[in-house]
Amino acid sequence: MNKLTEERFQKKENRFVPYIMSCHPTYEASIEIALTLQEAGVDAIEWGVPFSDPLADGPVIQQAGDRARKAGGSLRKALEGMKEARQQGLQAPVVLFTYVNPVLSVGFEKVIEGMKEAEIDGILIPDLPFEESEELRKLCNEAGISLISLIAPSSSHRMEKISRLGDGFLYYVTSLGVTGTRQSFSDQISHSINELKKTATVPVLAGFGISTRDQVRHFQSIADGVIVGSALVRFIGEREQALLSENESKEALKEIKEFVQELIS
Amino acid sequence: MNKLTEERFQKKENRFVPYIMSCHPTYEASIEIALTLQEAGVDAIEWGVPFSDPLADGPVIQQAGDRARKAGGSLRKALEGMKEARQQGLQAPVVLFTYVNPVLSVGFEKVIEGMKEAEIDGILIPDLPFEESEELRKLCNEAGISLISLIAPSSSHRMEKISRLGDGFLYYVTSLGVTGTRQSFSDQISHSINELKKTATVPVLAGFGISTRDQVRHFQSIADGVIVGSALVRFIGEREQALLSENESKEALKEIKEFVQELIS
Amino acid sequence: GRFGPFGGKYVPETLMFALEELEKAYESIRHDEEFARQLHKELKEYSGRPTALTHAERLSDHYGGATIYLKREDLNHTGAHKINNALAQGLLAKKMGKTQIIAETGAGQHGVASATVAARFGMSCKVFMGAEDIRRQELNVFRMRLLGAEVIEVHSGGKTLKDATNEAIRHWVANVHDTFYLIGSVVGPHPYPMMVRDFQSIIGEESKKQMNERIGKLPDEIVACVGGGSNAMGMFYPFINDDVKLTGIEAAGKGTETPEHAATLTKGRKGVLHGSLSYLLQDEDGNIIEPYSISAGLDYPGIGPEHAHLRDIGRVKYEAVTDDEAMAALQDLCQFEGILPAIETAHALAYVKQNAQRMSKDQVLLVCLSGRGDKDVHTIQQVLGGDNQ
Amino acid sequence: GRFGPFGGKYVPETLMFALEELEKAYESIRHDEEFARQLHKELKEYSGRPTALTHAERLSDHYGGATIYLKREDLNHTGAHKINNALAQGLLAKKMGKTQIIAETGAGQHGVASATVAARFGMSCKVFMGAEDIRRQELNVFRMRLLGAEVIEVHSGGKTLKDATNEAIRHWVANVHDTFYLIGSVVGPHPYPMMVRDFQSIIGEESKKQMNERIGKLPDEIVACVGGGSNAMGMFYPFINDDVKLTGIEAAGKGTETPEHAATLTKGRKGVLHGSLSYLLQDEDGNIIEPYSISAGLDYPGIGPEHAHLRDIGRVKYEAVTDDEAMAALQDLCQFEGILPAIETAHALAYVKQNAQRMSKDQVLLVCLSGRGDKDVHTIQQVLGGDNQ
Repeated sequence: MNKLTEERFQKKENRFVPYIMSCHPTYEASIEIALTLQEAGVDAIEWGVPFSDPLADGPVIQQAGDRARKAGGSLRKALEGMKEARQQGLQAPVVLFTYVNPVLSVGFEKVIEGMKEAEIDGILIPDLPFEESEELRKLCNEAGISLISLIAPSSSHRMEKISRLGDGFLYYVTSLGVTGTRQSFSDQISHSINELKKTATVPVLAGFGISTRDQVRHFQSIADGVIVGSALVRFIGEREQALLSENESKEALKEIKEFVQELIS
Repeated sequence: MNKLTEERFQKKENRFVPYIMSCHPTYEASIEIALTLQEAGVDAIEWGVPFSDPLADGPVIQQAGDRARKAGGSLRKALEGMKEARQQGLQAPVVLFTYVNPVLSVGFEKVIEGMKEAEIDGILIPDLPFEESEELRKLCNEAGISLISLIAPSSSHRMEKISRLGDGFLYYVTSLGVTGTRQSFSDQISHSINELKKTATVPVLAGFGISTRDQVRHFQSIADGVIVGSALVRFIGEREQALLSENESKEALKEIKEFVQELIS
Repeated sequence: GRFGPFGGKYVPETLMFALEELEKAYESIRHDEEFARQLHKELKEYSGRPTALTHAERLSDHYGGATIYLKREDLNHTGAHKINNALAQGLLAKKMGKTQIIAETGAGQHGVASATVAARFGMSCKVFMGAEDIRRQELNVFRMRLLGAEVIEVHSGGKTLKDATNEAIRHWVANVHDTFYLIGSVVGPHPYPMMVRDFQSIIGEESKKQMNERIGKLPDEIVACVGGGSNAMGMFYPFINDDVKLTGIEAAGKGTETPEHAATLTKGRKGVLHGSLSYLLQDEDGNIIEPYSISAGLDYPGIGPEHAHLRDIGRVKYEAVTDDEAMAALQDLCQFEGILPAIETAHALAYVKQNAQRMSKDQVLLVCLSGRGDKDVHTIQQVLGGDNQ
Repeated sequence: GRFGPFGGKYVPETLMFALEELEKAYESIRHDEEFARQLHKELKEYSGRPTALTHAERLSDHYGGATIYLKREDLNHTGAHKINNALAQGLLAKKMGKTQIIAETGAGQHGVASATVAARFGMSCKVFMGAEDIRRQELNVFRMRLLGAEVIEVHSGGKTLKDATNEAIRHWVANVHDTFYLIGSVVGPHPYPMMVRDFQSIIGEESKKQMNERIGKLPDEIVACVGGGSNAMGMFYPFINDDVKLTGIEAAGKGTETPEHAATLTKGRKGVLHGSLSYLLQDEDGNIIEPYSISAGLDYPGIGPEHAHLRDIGRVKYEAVTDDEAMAALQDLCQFEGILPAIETAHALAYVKQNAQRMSKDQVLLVCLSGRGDKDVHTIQQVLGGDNQ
């Protein structure tokens, strides 16, 4: 049932996983964007939950979150939206990206239940390091949901511990900074990803600050795939008016599809 | 030569001594006012020196001082003005009223010299209590000038020491406050003046805050005379424009004369 | 790293390294005599400790009950208890070889303390401050710049303290190798709440010693205001095992029955903000609610995790007082003792005003006078202007 | 009542009684152990004395010469040395049975100290302040009112400190029986200059003790700013008979070659103002000239008579520094030590900036850090605004 752990995802090469935010710019539009990404040929989708204080994210995602919350966005709405996206034909593996406080506020059990209903395959909580995740990990295991772990260049001796718990995939943070598009990546990162891949039992995806086709290719050559967040969220944000317009939304979705295909190509 | 110590002043009854300020409102006008006071029949004149910080005086005299300084008033000018007043026929005894700093600034000897030239009979320095006055007292004695002492209701045990040094007259301060017109005087003051008169060898004049004909009569009945300052200075100040006008100055001087005569009557 | 269920290290993996490094560094100096000696020297010879313990005789008489004592943290260099912690963390940063200090600030007090310490120890300093707070606290911004700090304007969210904290954390993530994040209260991920508590415990330790010297016994009750809660935690901690009633006072703003307050323990739910689990003001979706208090220093949507624990186990009692109650108590202290307290502190004094008369003259009520009110004169003037002119 | 030819009691006869009463009262408590005990208690438990002695290591390195120490009067309650004297006179007033305190103030610091003491001791308080100063120091006026004092607006003369002093004296004359005039500096008629010096001598006494404890010797030179001169007098007096160079710094404003300065000893002549003979800024007719300095606390046309004497006998050297020099030194202390000094104090620091390098590292230069600069932030901002934003 968990599409992340199925062979199709686990054995794929050059995985490409985009991040979009639920209810950004509206509930309906975000569902349509998810379906568009599937058409564009992505390997999985990170489905973001808007939150008031996204301290691991940069300004692009924070602003998107503010917009999404104005549109009624929340963890509950994100679960509901994905349920609807599944009904409309979304087949790709989906990872719920949320900060821990909304999860605590709703309650671990209820969130797991909601994820199961929405056929969400994994969950990634950037401010829940593995030391704090025991309880949730247990519940996820029982529910067959992957709790995605992050690894950073600074993780050093923690790397082994974390990679051992890897489930679905490992999210390698390609910068010390928060999410957002960046110009250069350190050589050390290549080395560090190679080291990680030696011990990892699941694919290692690189993310944080990847925004161009060249960067995508570069990291696909080093890691087992890439995650693109801010660059896509910004592209969507710039098309907010069009996405909300009956006449222009089709064209906007088409642009999004082309943007992603260009990154993958 | 010292008209204060002559029999005429020492034996007079119900003495009336007005205070006016040199150069208030102008050098010339203040000389004319002095001559007018003589015509009105005053027994002596206090001739004030404008000073920037007259801390024993109230707002009326401070403002007159500011005005007089703008008109060029100073200790030197006061001496010069009195010399001229004498030349124009002023015969009344004159007491120079000045704060100590202008005197120090010019120098004791030079001030004494200037007073002699202007035939000034006495000097009163409100911020030079007898403890600080030894040097000046010696110079005054040598020059035949009376150094007028002040006595206050609070002087108590100091009264005897001060009255022993009395020269010309003793200035009894009829209020604890600074100069200015006041509504009521304490009964204690009558008692205190009577006590002082028993030991005094010179007349005791009452001053500070006396402004009406009734107050003048009251204190003339208790003391050996009165001094009127602020009330007269205010009256002059109110006629500044007229005093400076060629057409109206005569009338203004006449009003001043009548004001004083009314107080004396 | 836990106080009962509270506390923890809820931060991105990118920061875990820095927190482990900090924890190790803190453990290495925690019982180090040389560090203690250096810190004590700075506290004494630079900040002027020990701070005075003042018997508020006229205020006691006026309130007509308990004998009131004031622990005078307002007499510290820069005017509040904040410097105790800033000096200690600054010294630790220097020992760890960090060259840059970052800090977040709301009203500017912790920013000034951080800038002060950076200047004193020769480190560079960046202070993150919400654009809205920068506007309101113009003079404190100027003070920080005068001290050589760079003040970084934060435009995200409500543009106040919470957002400045997010931004400081983000900057830390990106610059973790040379940067020390100097947190100003007993909040944030482990080891901060424990470390800041320890660094502020000098308040309670000195009070205990001074009380014994002056009256030969401990106070019956101790009161302190609580925003993040560092002055209260530093005051309470050394008395935790003693038979002393401990009371923390939150800001009820315009009333806990209104939406405009900062009474986290009174009205909050459990949640995670800025790296630790505690009580939070949040909506039903888990988004943080902007708090309100007339006091910029109390207007924080969270509270130190150890306070949450002490409340839940019943060791410390927490109450909330309104803006108006605080301002009335502030005026009393001015007029009866000649001490202008910070509006934060005035919240503790409002509790005293309400409760001193329930105690007898032989009972002692100790108040942590956390800071001076000079910084608040403008606010006080706006509120009281009409009455006092 | 004389210091060489200087000092005396140049006041109207109406005040002589009050001065004699005060002199008698002062003599009676001068060596009274109970008074000393009460005063010491207030200084320690209320104002936070002893104040710290801070080694300014980074500033010393930066200036590259003398080892600089700072006596931290800024850490006193209300932020300057003024409270030492206000507490002592307040206690004396209470002992004399006076129910009302009056004081004059320029920038408002002595007014705040007087209002503070009146509140602490339960006396009523009137503060005389020039209308022009009230306008410039609005927040200090509000502070005084908050402390329960009545601020009386003076409209005579230049409407500044000198005129406020005249008015306070006039009020005293009229209300001498129940009123205690709390003079804020070593000026005025005897016994004030002596009494204020004695009450401020705790600065020098503590410094002497602290220097001996810390470095086992006295400093080579001591520097203090001089307006009326109370912080300098209190600092210098206990060292008068020691082999220590003493330097007082006046305000040269825009330069002693311009008319805009307050350099009384450098440019003044002997004269009498506010009851004593000293040096004065005056015109050729003996009228007092309004002085100018960027520092409201130094802009007084006179100086304490004992300073005049110490200058004339060569025991203390006096120099003058300009507004600009003071402001540059103020910024140095902020950025190298994290201490924002009062602009008054910055004048002493400007001398240090200019002269420290003439001394060697084993020579000690002690500066009286007379007050904190929080009160001056607005002025500093106006002057430096462009550079620091």
